[in-house]
Order: sequence, then structure tokens, then C-alpha cells
Amino acid sequence: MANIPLDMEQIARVKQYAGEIADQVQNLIQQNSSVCVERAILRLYGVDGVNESKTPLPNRLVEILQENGSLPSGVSRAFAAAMLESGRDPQTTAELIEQGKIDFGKTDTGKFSPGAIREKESELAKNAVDTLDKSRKNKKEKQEQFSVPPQPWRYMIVATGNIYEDRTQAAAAAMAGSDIIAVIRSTAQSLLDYVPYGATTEGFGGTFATQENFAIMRKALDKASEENKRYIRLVNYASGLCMAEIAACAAIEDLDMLLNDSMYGILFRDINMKRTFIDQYFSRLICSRAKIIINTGEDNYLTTFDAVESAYTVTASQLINEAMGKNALLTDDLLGLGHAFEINPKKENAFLMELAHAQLARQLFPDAPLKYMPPTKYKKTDIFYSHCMDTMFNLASVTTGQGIHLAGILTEAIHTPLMQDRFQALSGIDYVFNIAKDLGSEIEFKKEGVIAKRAQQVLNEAEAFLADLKEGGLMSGISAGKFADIKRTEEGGKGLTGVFEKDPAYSNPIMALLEEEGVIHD
Amino acid sequence: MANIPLDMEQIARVKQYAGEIADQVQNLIQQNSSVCVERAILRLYGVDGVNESKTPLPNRLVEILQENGSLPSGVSRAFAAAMLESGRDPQTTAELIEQGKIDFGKTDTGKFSPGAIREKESELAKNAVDTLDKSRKNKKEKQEQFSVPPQPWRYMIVATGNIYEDRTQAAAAAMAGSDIIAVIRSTAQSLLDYVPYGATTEGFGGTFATQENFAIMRKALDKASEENKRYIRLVNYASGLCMAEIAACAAIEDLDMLLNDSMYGILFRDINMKRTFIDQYFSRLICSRAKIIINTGEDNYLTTFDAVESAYTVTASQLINEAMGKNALLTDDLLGLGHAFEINPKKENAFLMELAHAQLARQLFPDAPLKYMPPTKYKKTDIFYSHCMDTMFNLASVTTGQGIHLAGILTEAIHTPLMQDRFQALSGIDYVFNIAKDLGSEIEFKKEGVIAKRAQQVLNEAEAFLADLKEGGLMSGISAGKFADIKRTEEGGKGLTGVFEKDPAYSNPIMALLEEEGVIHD
Amino acid sequence: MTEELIKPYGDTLNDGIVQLTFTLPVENSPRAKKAAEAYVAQLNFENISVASAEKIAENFTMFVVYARAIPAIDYSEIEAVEVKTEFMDFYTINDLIKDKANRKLNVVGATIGTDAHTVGIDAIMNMKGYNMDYGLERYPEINALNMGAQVTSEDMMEKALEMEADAILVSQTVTQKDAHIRNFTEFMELLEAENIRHRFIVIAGGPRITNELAVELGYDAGFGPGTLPSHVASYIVNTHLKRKGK
Amino acid sequence: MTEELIKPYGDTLNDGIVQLTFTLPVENSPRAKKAAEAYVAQLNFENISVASAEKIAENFTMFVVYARAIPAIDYSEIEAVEVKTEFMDFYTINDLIKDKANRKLNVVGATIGTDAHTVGIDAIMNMKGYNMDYGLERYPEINALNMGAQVTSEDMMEKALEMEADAILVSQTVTQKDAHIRNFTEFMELLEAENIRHRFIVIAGGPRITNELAVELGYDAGFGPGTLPSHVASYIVNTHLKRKGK
Ligand code: B12
Ligand code: B12
Ligand SMILES: Cc1ncc(COP(=O)(O)O)c(C=O)c1O
Ligand SMILES: Cc1ncc(COP(=O)(O)O)c(C=O)c1O
Repeated sequence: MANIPLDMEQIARVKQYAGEIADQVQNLIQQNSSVCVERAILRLYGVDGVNESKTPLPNRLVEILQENGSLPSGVSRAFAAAMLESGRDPQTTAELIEQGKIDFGKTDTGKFSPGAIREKESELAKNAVDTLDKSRKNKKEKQEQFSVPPQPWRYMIVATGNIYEDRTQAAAAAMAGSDIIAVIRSTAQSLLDYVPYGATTEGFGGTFATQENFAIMRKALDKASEENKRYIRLVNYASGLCMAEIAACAAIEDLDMLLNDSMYGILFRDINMKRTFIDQYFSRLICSRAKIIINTGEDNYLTTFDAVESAYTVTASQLINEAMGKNALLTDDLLGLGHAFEINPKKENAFLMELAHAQLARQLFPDAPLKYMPPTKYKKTDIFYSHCMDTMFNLASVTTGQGIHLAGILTEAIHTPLMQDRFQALSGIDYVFNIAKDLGSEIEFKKEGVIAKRAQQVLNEAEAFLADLKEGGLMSGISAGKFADIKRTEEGGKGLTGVFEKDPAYSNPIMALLEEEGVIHD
Repeated sequence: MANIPLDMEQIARVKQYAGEIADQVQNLIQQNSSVCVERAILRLYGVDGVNESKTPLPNRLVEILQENGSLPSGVSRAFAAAMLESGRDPQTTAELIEQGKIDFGKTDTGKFSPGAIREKESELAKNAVDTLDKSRKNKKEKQEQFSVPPQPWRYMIVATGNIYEDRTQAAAAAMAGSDIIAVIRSTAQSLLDYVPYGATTEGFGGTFATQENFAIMRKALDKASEENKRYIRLVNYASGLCMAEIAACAAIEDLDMLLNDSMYGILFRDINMKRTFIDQYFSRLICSRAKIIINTGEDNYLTTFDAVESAYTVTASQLINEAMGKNALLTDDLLGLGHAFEINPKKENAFLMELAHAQLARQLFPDAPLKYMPPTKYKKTDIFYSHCMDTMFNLASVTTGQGIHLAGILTEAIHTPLMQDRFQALSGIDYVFNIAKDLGSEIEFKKEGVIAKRAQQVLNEAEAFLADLKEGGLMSGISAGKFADIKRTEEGGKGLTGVFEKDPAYSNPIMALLEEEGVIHD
Repeated sequence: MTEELIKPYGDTLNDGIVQLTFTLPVENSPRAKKAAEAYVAQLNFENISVASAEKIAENFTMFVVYARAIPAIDYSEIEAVEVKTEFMDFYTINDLIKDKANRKLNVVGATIGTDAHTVGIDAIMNMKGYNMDYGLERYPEINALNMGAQVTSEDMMEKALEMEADAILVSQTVTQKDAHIRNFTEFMELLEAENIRHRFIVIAGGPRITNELAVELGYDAGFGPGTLPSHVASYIVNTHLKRKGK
Repeated sequence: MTEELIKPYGDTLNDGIVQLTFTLPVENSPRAKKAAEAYVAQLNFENISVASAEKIAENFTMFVVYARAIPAIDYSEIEAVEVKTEFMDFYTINDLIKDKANRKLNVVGATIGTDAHTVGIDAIMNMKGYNMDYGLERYPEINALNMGAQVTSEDMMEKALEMEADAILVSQTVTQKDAHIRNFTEFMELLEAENIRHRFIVIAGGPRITNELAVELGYDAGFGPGTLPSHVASYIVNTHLKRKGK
């Protein structure tokens, strides 16, 4: 691979800074939990479904605890007690609770011994972790059965709003060459403080992320894997108010990747930072165990702000995301750190800058399957011009050896892609990936050249930025608008009311087990 | 600029071989002339127009000499004598000859002294060469007045068949960014043994090359140069049975470039090799003096045969064309040696091979404005796919610093370009040339890498080929089908009857003057 | 007006050439090509050439077609509903407000509904502006408030009342399933229900918005892609002064 | 047959979405966009969205439009005039000729008129063939002669008579101003004028040739892009045997 000479010590330094920044946040995470985390526990314990007014049972159960003031001890203990009381399976138990037949959150006062409850909890937690292990193994088996294509993997979105229509589109995209299918989520689902239920056919700009929709799509892609003799990965979106819960649903349904990034939620969805850092941690622990690759959203900094000026914020955020990911036991192969090809094409030598940015990311995270986003902001409604942009993006990606290659679409500036738009995108990718397969290992970037200097400059800027950031901490940095010029306060944004301080009796045995067992290498 | 390490001695060797091959042909050229050369002399002396049966006067006059057996002494002397007899200007003299009022080819027997005739001849020749000088100076002035864009120059074809429609298209193409406009010639005009006359509005697959059409287009492009503040070059086609004559017309009308290559005529139009080598020499002498860049047709080898297997024939032919060009006083800046981006896109790493080929040409002829042809053969009727191919071609061109960049067109496999097709092509070129402007000087090709090795291999194959070729000579090599697997015999093909051996009395004072004065550096 | 018949232009006047790309839900085959040709004929074309037919999915074929469109239209009869205002520059606009309006103008803007796209409204309102043209916040004579995205119609209306806005700028980017039409309409109906529509200059904008659409939906004007802040400011001040009879 | 109504497919069945690109001979302006929209409406579309309008020359504007086509067609009524023959491989074909025809078949081919494209006819006839499929010259049971390009109709006919050709292959690539139609027709009329049409299987081919067009022009069959030599050989031997009643 072509290489830019970077100072290993500087790299160690920026990773060190990012680690410190992540660790500061980790304190907050340890002391608090959220409604989302608790609901995720319930889901992993086996609670699903909605009540008559369509409220998901995990939400209802957590609400009950909130109402009767017992949430600070967490849902686990209460639910274990309820299980003992009902003597039934988790789902039935949850239904009984919702029907008022079990006095949820109060049963443990006396009726069952703390030991019995603790035992029930660990049984539930073990089953939960088994579910995650099963997902990991299922995927591994399928990857061995069908082949795993080489990187960059071709990532294609479907977004009709109707899961059944999405299924058709996904099969078409797989046939046309996609390695990864992402079902874009309905607009603003990230702001919903619950996970919608069942198969859905009406969404705006995307399809609701529901466990049932995940299952439908996974089944379709298993078929596509078989037909195309290639394992087709499934992606959905976790970032938002339900990060941990969606991770749970995703693990249960064998998803392969999740867009999973608090920074995105904070900056672009105005989600409260405390809430989402807490949710993210548990979410990522789940991803780690179930081997779900996370995708982070640094690309968004560049669609909103200038891609040259803001380049260092991308690098800094990738470093922080890596550190936060490692704290949540994510291994390198699960870190789909994001970046994007978004420099104004009117800028002379823009492609050289793009190469510099892509190569820097490649070298900073040599083992991560980097997520590389196509040009979007400067796409024209002239689809022919836009198709040229995607061609150059494809080249940058294969040349710098990116991991997850989001297909650029010639109609980006017009509409969500038609079936034919996707086909055109994929056939362009095939073309470039084939004819320029080994270009990256055939060329070298000139020492002291524009590309090398640009990469160095971004790294220097990122270093200075991180050094500064670690003084005040990430949260106060965000409050000061240091990322993408967007200011978000610690107490502002959506979802703060869902955060609570753990009381001494609090337990989350799944989290405990995951932390205790650490990274699994099978 | 990125560089492939090549052995300077090997380069000297192949140039030496090519020189020997060209010199062998030069013997033939010195001993013979052709009807086309003679007609070109008449045109440069000032003869134009057609008779009642639409035969051009230059053709009529030469036919008269052929009929009365005096052609071996050439047309110059006879015409000078006729001028003395008529006492009028060349055009009127020609008309009088055609009307039978002057006994052409016979007058000199006695009536005028050889000295007087020789003097008239040199006066005519001087005027002829003045015309060429004027063309050279005109163009230089215009280049200084408007600016000259940097290379690669954007070359665009127009081909409606109707010169007035072409004019509209050309203005549009210039506005959209073309630096060069080529008016594609009507199908098979190269096989006509005369230059059609006047403004024409009916052609097949192109517009007839006539002096009047040249003038119309030159005027339109002068206007476009003014409007676009950039000198817009005009190109037409000389190769064929009228190479020298078209060069004369082109010089008179201030054209900037001519497709000018006997090898093309021999191999792809089945024109007799002797005839076209003779025509080519005088044609190129004219180009040299009038500073018309020649474009050679090596790209055609690749559209007909496999671009990887035949790559060495391109290199060999470029070397021969360079040597033949130098023999005709063409300087490096006038050698638009041809090649093309025609490797099957299904071939893995095809782009690396293309870079190797383009870079080899660049390094072998560092000062020549190489003519780089876009993909055509593997273009699909899927215009979106084809547009990606052109994008990569654009990149190869700017990266390896080509000179004359023929615009690839997304509808190549469908029809001759529409106005919108041209616009799309040019906007794609602008995009790539801008974002990757200095890529070539920012990267290096890995020593011993696929690209370097491939370039070396082609050079080795070309060397072996030339070494072999120089033994039997170019003509017998062509007869043996060594170029592009096409066999053409020395006595076969069109136009041999137009060749004649010069008798001792033969004179071509224009040629003599041009040879004598050599390369002009102003 | 004299008739001015026009047709698409390929490379000769009135040749009518059009390029079409579409997908039919059938397997690729000569019959599918025939169907594509027959279909295009129904769209009022002749000389139909199906250049390319490719299988893009099980039972779906994509076609690239070139054909000659038959109808001609009379260009002299086409009228566009353009925003009719004289565009001025930053300095002229500020001077005009100072001289004629005699007070600062209040402008509030937002992206309403669930639409989270802010770049468009930011381009018009934020200090730095767009394409070297200052945003409204920079105008000394304009008091501009950008509420950002995902703002409800109610919040937007309240803010407009609170700051006694002269102009309200509503941005919409997502147009899927006509989300923008719904949002624009909802906002307008709210103003009308409250009987305060007449108090404001109400302007719509976004990448798929035309003046025509905006006017149809009851807005005073609509601005599409490429709009500069000074265009919007010009329109606001001119319309304001006209309404005040100045 | 049951009705089978189809429409173009964008991302939902029967949404009718089509992409169009065309140029109008007018200056770019909102009015020009309006004209583009009005024009596309005349082509039987609705929900017309003029996505892009760009000046591509003085007085010319290129448009990219997405719109929903209104008509549906009944796919069950579409029939394609396909070459009807069973395609066999090299070995089967040679065996068949040997066994049933009892003599070598003679085939002559050329590109006629001023058309100089040989790659297509070479692909069918020359030894090496096309896409890993041997050319006719390689068939031991076929006596194949490729005359190359720019062959006159007369020369081609004479050669066919001289070698007692069973099949004549005529290639045409240049289709501008319908040059191919003229050339194909000229050749066919020549055969008919000489009253020898019935003696040969006459086959047309080229990148823009369909079987339908060829049959219309009086040829026995037509082959388009992607044709393999074995397709042509199959057709020749099958037709030959059928005619001989074998
Ligand atoms: C950047 C971007 C994003 C960013 C937004 C960041 C931000 N802070 O705004 C992110 C990544 C977050 C994003 C998310 C989504 N996006 Co988005 N996004 C884009 C993108 C790439 C560029 C838009 C842009 O910023 N343009 C630049 C600005 C300057 O141009 P503009 O908006 O047209 O504004 C100008 C004029 O229109 C006018 N103007 C605009 N508003 C107003 C208002 C007034 C009053 C006036 C006078 C003028 C005016 O002035 C401006 C300056 O000239 C486009 C694709 C594209 N290239 O267009 C897709 C696009 C708009 N997004 C799209 C979609 C579907 C989404 C999602 C819904 C996808 C999903 N399901 O997750 C999400 C969710 C967002 C939501 N809930 O709304 C679609 C919309 C399809 C459609 N037509 O409905 C597009 C077209 C992409 C696509 N092809 O699918 N997106
Ligand atoms: C190579 C090429 C050339 C080469 C030809 C070399 C040669 N020895 O043939 C050169 C450079 C010389 C050339 C010149 C010209 N060309 Co040219 N050329 C092409 C090109 C790039 C490829 C054609 C090709 O070889 N295809 C590969 C073969 C294998 O495919 P095929 O021909 O379709 O053949 C297959 C089938 O059709 C079938 N088939 C073909 N013939 C037959 C016959 C029978 C009996 C059967 C059964 C089957 C069959 O079997 C084959 C294998 O599957 C095309 C563009 C393109 N990409 O298509 C332009 C193209 C064909 N050329 C074109 C033009 C206009 C010209 C010129 C006239 C330009 C000019 N004015 O100078 C000249 C002059 C030539 C002339 N007088 O005819 C146009 C034609 C436009 C039109 N539709 O009318 C094209 C489409 C380019 C363009 N967009 O402008 N050309
Ligand atoms: C990291 C991340 N998460 C989530 C999303 C999408 O989430 P939403 O549903 O909020 O549009 C994105 C989109 O860009 C993203 O980058
Ligand atoms: C060197 C050269 N001359 C001439 C031509 C075109 O000549 P003709 O008029 O024979 O098509 C070409 C076309 O490729 C060429 O390469």
C-alpha cells in the first residue's frame, strides 16, 4: 500500500489524548443508567411486543418503575423478582406486569430472597449473553458457508419506507453486486424514545427500524447470500434515543453492522449528550459480544461544514470514537469509523486532498474497516456530472484500501435512489474496483508532496484540538461548539429525563457479565 | 511527473532502429512523385476551383500531363511555362489550360528559355512558401492574442455532415470548454483521389474536407476564440489519397492540426503504401513550415486488435512516425503521436496497464503533444457505464500529462455525438482535470511494480519488433502482416497508378525550398 | 405574439431527440426490448432506438433509449411565474431599509416538520452566508433569527408573533411522499386559522421549491437552489416597502 | 392470454418513473424550465420534475427530468420476432453438416458499401472468433470467405455466385442517415433483379441490426450485438437442412 510517512510517536500521542477524553466520559457512564439501557436489558431478557395502545412492553415496564420510583435500582432485579412470582417465561411475565397482575418493582420487598433473585438475574443474563453469542456464531457460520468478499465492501442503501418493497430492492442490489444492504431508517426515528413494533410499510425517507423488519430483511439477505454465493451483510441504525435497545434487537436478528455514534446524535439530532453516552456504552458492549461492526458518523461533519476546514474534527472524532469503542470492548475489526469524500470539486487538486484524508484515516486505523461515504453535498442534479464524482470516489476508496464503501448515487441531489440508480452505481464501482484493483500498492505518494503534507497538517490540527479538548473534557468541548461549529449543552437536547443515577442496589448483570468476560476471540 | 525508470541507451537504440527504417522509405520518396503531390504544388501555386463537370482544376491539369505523357517531369515546370504564356495569375492560367487555350505540358519546348521558366518557378515557389509562412505567423499571432490553454488540450469532434450545422456545434463545444475542434470527414473521403470543392451540407458520418469548409470553420473558431478568450484550434484529416493536397488547403486556411499518417491509410484504408509514403512526405513538409501539428493513427491498432497484445505495435509505429516526421522537418512540438485507452475493462488492473502504456509514450516522446484517444471499443450502450470509462480515461490523461486529449463520449457505442453528449463529456473532463490536476507529479510508480514492468515489457517487445523490421524494411514488414495482423502488399491497395518515377527534368521547387531552408524557428 | 415552435435538439434543429432511461418489471429478452420500444411509442416518440437493455434484478430490465419526440410546443405561450423583484446588493439593501423603512426589519426562519436539513436555511440566514454573499444575520438593518431545523409550525408561528416578524422564512428539503407540501400547507393553514396571515411576508425555500409552487401554496414567494441571501433580502425589503406604500 | 399491464418501475410497482435528458433550443431561464415541463407533459407524463437545467451553448439548454409516465402497456400482447433456431455448439454443428448435408457449406461474408468496419464480420468469420467461440473459418465443415469491408454489392454477389455460397453474410455498422438501410436494400434488390435471391440464405448483422429489421428488408435473419459465430452457424445449418427437407 502507498504510504505517507507519519511519526509513530505522534500517533501514539493522539491516541493517548483520545483515550483520556474517552475515560473522562466513562466516569459518567459508570454512575448512571437510562431508560433505554433498562429497556435493552428487558429485550435481551426476552421481552418484546406492544400493549393495546401500541406502547412497547419494554417501555411500559420501565415506565411503571419510573412511576413508582424504583427505577434507580434498575429493571433487572425487579424483573427477576417478577419472573419468580409468575413462574412463566419472560414475555408472559412482561404481559402479566403490563396487565397489572404483578406489582412490578415492589415484589422483591420480602417475598423472594435476594439470593434467589440474584440467581434468577444471572440466569436471565446468561441467556441474554447466549443470545449474543449465538448471533456471533450464526454470522460466522454463514460467512464461512458463503464467501466473504474482499474490502472495500460495496454498501448500498434501500429506503422505500415499506419493508416488503425494501426486500425486493435489497435482493436486486445484492444481485447487482452489493455486499452490504442498509435499510435507511424513517426520518426522525432517532428522536423516538421507543422502538416501533412489527413489520411496517409506511415511513418517510426510510423504513422504521423494528425487530420484525430486521428479521424480514435478514431472511431475505440469507436467501440472497445463497443465490449470490457471497455473504450479504445487513445494516441498520442505532444512534438516537434507542441506541442500546436497537443494538439488542439487532443482535437478536443477526445484523452485521449498526450506525452507532453518540456524537452524531448529539450534534445532528440534538440528543442530550449524557443520555446518549450512557446508551452508547451498553449498545457497544452488545455489539462487541455479538460482533456487530459499528459505523460512526464523522462524515456528517463534512456535509454540514467545509470538508477541508473541518477535516481535523473528523480525525479527532474518529480517535475519540476508537477510544470509546475500545472502552466498550470493540476490537479493531468492529470499528467502522466514518469519513467522507466531500471536498468542493471546484477546488483545484481536490482529489489529492481527498486521497490525503482517506490515506490518513487508513494509516491511523490500519485494522479498522473504515466507512467511507461518497460525495453528497456537491452532487449536482446533472446526473452525468454526479456520476463522474462517484467514479473518482470509487477510485479514492480502492486506492487507499477503505473497508466499507458506501455507493455514491448519481441522483443523490434529486431523490432517494431508484432501482436503476443503484444498478448504475454498482456497475460503476465494479468497473473501478476491477481496473484499479492494485493501484494503491503500485503507487507511492511523493515525500514532502501535497498529499503527504496535507495528511500531516490534518494530523497536527487534530492533535492540537485533542490536546485542548482533553483539558476541559469532551462535554464542555461540545458545549463550546468545537465540533462542526454546533453548540450542544450538557443539560440540553432530547432525552435527559431518561437518565438516572444508579442507586447502590442497582444491577445490570448483562453489562457486568460482558465486562467481566471481556473480548471473546473464537 | 511520476516516472518509470527506463534505460536511456535502450531508448537511443529504438530511436536509431526507427531512424533506419524511415530512411529506407526515404529513398523511395526521393525517386518518385505522385499525382497528389503535383496537385498540391498547383494548389500552393494558387490553383483552385472546379470545371463544369465538377472536377477540381488541379486534378484536370495533372490529368492533362498524364494524358500527354509529360507528368514525369512534374507539373511545376509546365505550369510555370503556362504562366509565362498566359501572362495572367495562376488561377486564370489554370482556367485557360482547362479550357484548352494553352497547350499544357508542351509550351516549354522552345518557346521560353529554361532560365525564364526556372525563374517563374522560383517566383511561384516563393509565393507558395510565403503562404505557409503567413499561416504560421497568423496562428502564432492569434495564440498570443488569445491565450493558449495548458495541456492536455480538450479535443472535440463535430460530425453532422453539414458544415453550417458543424459550425453551430463547434461554437457550442468551444463554449463548453473545448480547446480543439475536429471536423470529422465524410466516410471514405480518404479514398477519393481529389479534394471536393466548396461548402458542403451532405456527408456520411462526417463533413467533406474542402478548402471552403476549412475557411468557414476557421472563421467560426476565430470568433469562438475571441468570445472564449482562448485560442481554439481547428483540425481536419489529411491521411488518404490526398495527403499533400489537404495539407496545402489546410495551410492556406490556417488549420492547426491534421490527422496525417500513411500507416493509417495503408492498414485501415488499403491505400497503396508507396503512394501514401510519397504523399505523406510532402504533406508533412508543408505541415512543418506552416506549423501544423500532425496526429498519427496508432490508436486504430488497438480498436482493431487487442490493446494489450498489440501495445508494442503502437510504440514501434510511434517511433517510426517520429523518425519519418523528423525526416520531413517536423519538430517535436508538431508530433501528435497517437495512442489510446482501449484495454478490455474486464481485465483486472486494466487501469494500471493503461497508465503504463500512457506513461511509456510520455517518456519516449517527452516533448511531443501526444494524441490520446478515449475508450471506444469496449464502450457499452449503457451510457452510464461508458461515462465511468471516460472518467478514468480523463484521469489517465491528466496524470500522465498527455497533449491532445480526445474527449470520450458516453454515447460512443450508439451514435455520433449529440450536443448534450459533448457537453457531458466536457464537463467530466473539466471535473477530473481540475481535481486531479497535479496528481501526476504527486505520485510515483513503484520501482519493479506492475506498471513499471509493463512499460518495460512493451518497450522490449517494440525493440525486438523494430530490430526485426529494419532487416526487411517497413514495406516488407507491412506485407508480412506485422502491424495489427493486416497484410498489405507493395503493389496492392488504392492509388498506385498515381505514382510515377521522376525523370531527370523533374522539379518541385516548393519541396526544394522547404528542404533547403529547413526548420524555421521564429 | 408570434408562434415559436420548438422541439428537443439532438444535433439538428427539430430532430426531437430525447434520451430516456427506465426500468420495466420484466426479464430481459428480445420481447422485453420490443415492449420498451412499444412503450416509448406510446409516449409520443418515433424512430425509437433501444440502445441498451440490461438485467438489473430478477425480473427487472433497465433500458437506455434514444428516440425522436413528435410534439412541438409553442415557446411564445410559455410563461414562468418568476419572483418579480429587483435584486440589489448588501449595501443598497441596508441603505434602503434605513432610508425608507425607518426601522430594522425582523426576519425569522426555520426548517419545519421532521426535516432536519439546516444547510439551506443556514446559507440564507447565518452570518457567513453562501457563495460569497453575506447571510441575513450580517445585515445591520435586519434582525434575523434562525431557529434551526425540526421546528414545529406552532413554535415557528409563536416566535414570529413574539418578535413581530416582518418576514417568515420556511425551508424544506425532504420532498419524499410530498412531505414538504404537507408541512408548508400545515404552516399556512395555521397562520390562516389564527387570522394573522396578512401580517407577514411568508417565503418558502428549498432545493425542490419553485416560486410557482410556493405561490400555489399561498406563500408570497418561493426560492430554489442557488438562491443567495441578497436575493431574499431584496425581495423582503421591496415587498415590505410596497406593502407600506413606500 | 391474460392481460399483463406494465409500466416503468422506479422504486414502487407502477410508479411509472422515467429519466429523460434532452436539449431545447432556448436560453436557460425559469421560462425554459417551464417549457421543458410543459413539453414533457405532452409526452404523456405527470409529476414532472425538472431536476437540472444547464446552459450548454448559446441558446441551448440541457434538461434532466424525472417524471411519471402515464400509459401502461399489455405485455401479453408484445411479440418479438426472434431468430427461431436451436443454438448448437461447434462440434454438434460440424457433425450435423457432415451427417446430414453431406458436403461442406459455403459461406461468404463482407461489410458492404462505404462502411469500413470489419471487426464485427471478423468476429463471426475469422478463425479466432469472438468471446471464446470459434469463427466460421475454423469450422472444418464450413468453407468460409471473409471479403472484408468496403465491398460493393456487385462484387459480393459475384463472389457468392462464384463460390456457390449457401449463405451470404452482410455486415453494416454505420447507421447514420440510414446508410445501412440503403446498403442492405441495394444488395437485396440486386439479388432479386438477377433472380437469384432464392439460391442463398442471406443474413444481415451489425450492432444496430435486429432480426425484425432484417426480415423487413427481405433477409432471412438478422443478428445484433453479442452474436456468437456458433449462433450464426447454427442458424445456417438448420435453415439449410430445412430447405433441403432434411
Ligand atoms: C447534507 C445532507 C444531509 C445532512 C444534513 C445536515 C444538515 N445539518 O443539514 C444529513 C447527513 C444529516 C442528512 C440526513 C438526511 N437526509 Co439528507 N441530504 C443532504 C445533502 C447531501 C445536501 C443538502 C444540502 O445541504 N445542500 C446544500 C444547501 C446549501 O442547498 P439547499 O438546501 O438547496 O439550499 C439552497 C436553496 O434551496 C435555498 N433555500 C433552502 N432553504 C431555503 C429557505 C428559504 C426561505 C429560502 C428563501 C431559500 C432556501 O437557499 C440555499 C442556498 O442557495 C442532500 C443531497 C444533495 N446533494 O442535495 C441530501 C438529501 C436532501 N437528504 C435526503 C434524505 C432522504 C435524508 C434523510 C431523510 C435520510 C435518512 N432517511 O436518514 C436524512 C434525515 C434528515 C431529515 N430528517 O430530514 C434526500 C432527500 C430526498 C427527497 N427529495 O426527499 C437527499 C436529496 C439525498 C438523497 N438523494 O436521498 N442529509
Ligand atoms: C472500431 C471502430 C472503428 C474502427 C474500425 C476498425 C475496423 N477494422 O473495423 C475505425 C477507427 C477505423 C472506425 C472508423 C469509423 N467509424 Co467507427 N467505430 C468503431 C467502434 C469503436 C467499435 C466497433 C466494433 O468494432 N465493435 C466490436 C464488434 C465485435 O461488434 P459489432 O460490430 O457489433 O459486431 C458484433 C455483432 O453486431 C455481430 N455482427 C456484426 N456484423 C455482423 C454480420 C453478420 C452477418 C452477423 C450474423 C453478425 C454480425 O456480431 C459481432 C460479434 O458479436 C464503434 C463504437 C462502438 N463502441 O461500438 C465506432 C462506430 C461504429 N464508428 C462510427 C463511425 C461514425 C465511424 C466513422 C464513419 C467516423 C468517421 N467519420 O471517420 C469512421 C469511418 C469508418 C467507415 N467508413 O465506416 C460510429 C457509427 C455511428 C452510427 N451508428 O452510424 C460509431 C458507433 C462511433 C460513434 N459513436 O460515432 N471505427
Ligand atoms: C452515525 C449515524 N447514525 C445514524 C444516522 C442516521 O440516523 P437518523 O435516523 O437520525 O437519520 C446517521 C446518518 O447519517 C449516522 O451517520
Ligand atoms: C491518422 C488518421 N487519419 C485519418 C483518419 C480518418 O480518416 P477517414 O476519413 O479515412 O475515416 C483517422 C481515423 O481514425 C486517423 O487515425
